[in-house]
Amino acid sequence: MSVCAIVEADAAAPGDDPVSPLARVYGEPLAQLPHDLYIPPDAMAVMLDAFEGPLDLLLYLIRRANVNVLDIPMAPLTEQYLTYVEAMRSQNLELAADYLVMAAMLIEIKSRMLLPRPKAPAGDEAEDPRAELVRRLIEYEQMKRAAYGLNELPQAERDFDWVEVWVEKALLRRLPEVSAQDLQNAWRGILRQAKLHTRHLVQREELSVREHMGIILRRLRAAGGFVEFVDLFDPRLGAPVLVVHFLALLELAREHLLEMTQVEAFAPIYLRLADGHGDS
Amino acid sequence: MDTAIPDQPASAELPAQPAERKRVLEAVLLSAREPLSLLELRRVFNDEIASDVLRVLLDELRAEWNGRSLELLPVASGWRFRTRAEFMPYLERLHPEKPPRYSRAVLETLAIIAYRQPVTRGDIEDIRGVSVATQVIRVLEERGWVDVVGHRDTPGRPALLATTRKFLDDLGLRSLAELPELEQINPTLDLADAQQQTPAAG
Amino acid sequence: MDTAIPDQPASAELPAQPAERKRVLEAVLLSAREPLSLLELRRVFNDEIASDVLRVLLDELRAEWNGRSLELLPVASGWRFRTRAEFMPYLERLHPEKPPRYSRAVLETLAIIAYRQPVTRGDIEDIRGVSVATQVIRVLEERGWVDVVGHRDTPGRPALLATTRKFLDDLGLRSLAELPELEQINPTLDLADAQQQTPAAG
Repeated sequence: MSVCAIVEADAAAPGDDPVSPLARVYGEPLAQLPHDLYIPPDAMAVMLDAFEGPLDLLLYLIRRANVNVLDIPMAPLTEQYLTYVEAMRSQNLELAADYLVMAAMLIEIKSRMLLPRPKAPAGDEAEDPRAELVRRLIEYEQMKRAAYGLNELPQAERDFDWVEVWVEKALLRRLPEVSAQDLQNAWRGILRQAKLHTRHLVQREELSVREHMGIILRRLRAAGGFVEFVDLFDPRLGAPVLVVHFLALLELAREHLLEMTQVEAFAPIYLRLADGHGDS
Repeated sequence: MDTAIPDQPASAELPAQPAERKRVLEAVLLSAREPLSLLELRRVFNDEIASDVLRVLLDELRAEWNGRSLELLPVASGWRFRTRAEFMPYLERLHPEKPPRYSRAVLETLAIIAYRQPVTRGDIEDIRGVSVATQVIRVLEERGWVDVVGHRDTPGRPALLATTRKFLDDLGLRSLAELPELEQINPTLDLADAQQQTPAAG
Repeated sequence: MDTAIPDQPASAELPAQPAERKRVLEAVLLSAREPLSLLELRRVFNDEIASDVLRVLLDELRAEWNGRSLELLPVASGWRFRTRAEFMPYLERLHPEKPPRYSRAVLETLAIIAYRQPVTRGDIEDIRGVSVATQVIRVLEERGWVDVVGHRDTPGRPALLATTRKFLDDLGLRSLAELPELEQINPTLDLADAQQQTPAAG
């Protein structure tokens, strides 16, 4: 509250008498407050919203007065600032404490300016009471402009959209992978069930025979279920393959999967699918 | 106290040329998260383009994308771009999913067909001791790993199943002989014990 | 809806021709949800393409899209397609809800975090000279532009705020070094005039 008392006392004079200079700025008398210091009461709420805080308000005032930030005329600046703050207050606007804290700081600086500066250690310049304020004003001004610069950059959703084309997962049909090892494990699983009879034992050689059984059956089906014996054997495959092939043929006959017929000795031998069905 | 908002982007007037209109359609469709209906696409042009004109533009745009990385499709709720199927395997590499696995029933059935071919469904059931669902064999047939190579000349003429060349190819085998050798089971040996043995090296 | 699913898509072998490789890159980049790093893009080709070769392909692909509806952009976390600014007015017609425009409080807070990071809320208040509403920081956190990266070891252990990778991505920047340069505030400069000037480009 003491801050407010000072504010009122100080705010009484300026503006009322436009003739007497408020201050001298670089030797030039500052005769009156800038015109825009007059704030219509209705505009006060807008004003308060317009400033981002006391530093923002101070920068505005400094700009209006066209003064050097490094050489702020503290007296008129403080007067103007307090006028604003008081105007805001008189409109019963809830004034952020930050504004009042700044008011106190300005008044303190102003009074320190009036006092003789303490002697600085040899070689050092005496510190200007305004230094801290100036540092803060410059830093804030810099960040204010940086904010402006950031806002100028193209921004996702505001200035462009990211592209994200629809991907239909179903387009990729994932199939389970199976390795030969999996099959061996599956076979062991079957063994584990102990359902397997000993007659089902399979050996490596038999497997080749079984493969050729399938090959012969496919051949026969493709040929309409009927083929001449010699056509089944391609000598180029070599003796071992031919033997396996022949064993497969015998096994098929034994399992009654095909019939072998020969009209007379040395006549062509024909093979016929036992089910009589070919593809054609 | 200007709030530092940059200039509005260029105004969205109706482009005069069909080519420019297609660029607009392309931009809108490529960044849309959902299919866009004709109604919505017309709204993009402030309803200044008739639906039939728009449809022609869409067909042209679709043709322009032919053979490229995406395809423009009319779907139930409108038009949308989608990635072409041939590029899916590449996309898949970015987010690999665990491949699905076949059930034990499928694997055992496949093992029996592979090692005991040609076999009937009845044979498989005898060995596994359980009935084999049609679905199980169909899975293997659809995969192209198993097919019918004949019929056994017994009542009911059951189909004989065998593995295919594709089965060998997909498993990286040159012939069935390259399947892992099965354990030599001594008939007098307890099967459970046999299970513990290391399989003989192929 | 003609979504007939084709048979197994072709396997994803390394395409021989640069043109085909670019089609793959295009397909992958257009359908990605996030920017894709060089590392990820190499994975698309099973790491069979060297990074520098990939970079050349990306530059070429970028050039191919010049003047079209999209642009391919390198951002902080990788490469991504975005719509060109000139098409935004059309896109906005589909989304009548206004895109986010931030208050000065939010923008100044963002600038302080971006240029002075990591900072505490107290640091921000010191620079701005006013208290910072929780809401202001929450807006930035919800946008995914700012997050807490630690705590300062002082009483109260205040949270340290920093900008995120998404912040850089969304502003089309590859790193903080690409932020517009801070202006040197010339104290003797007439501030009223300075205010009217366009900020110097970074």
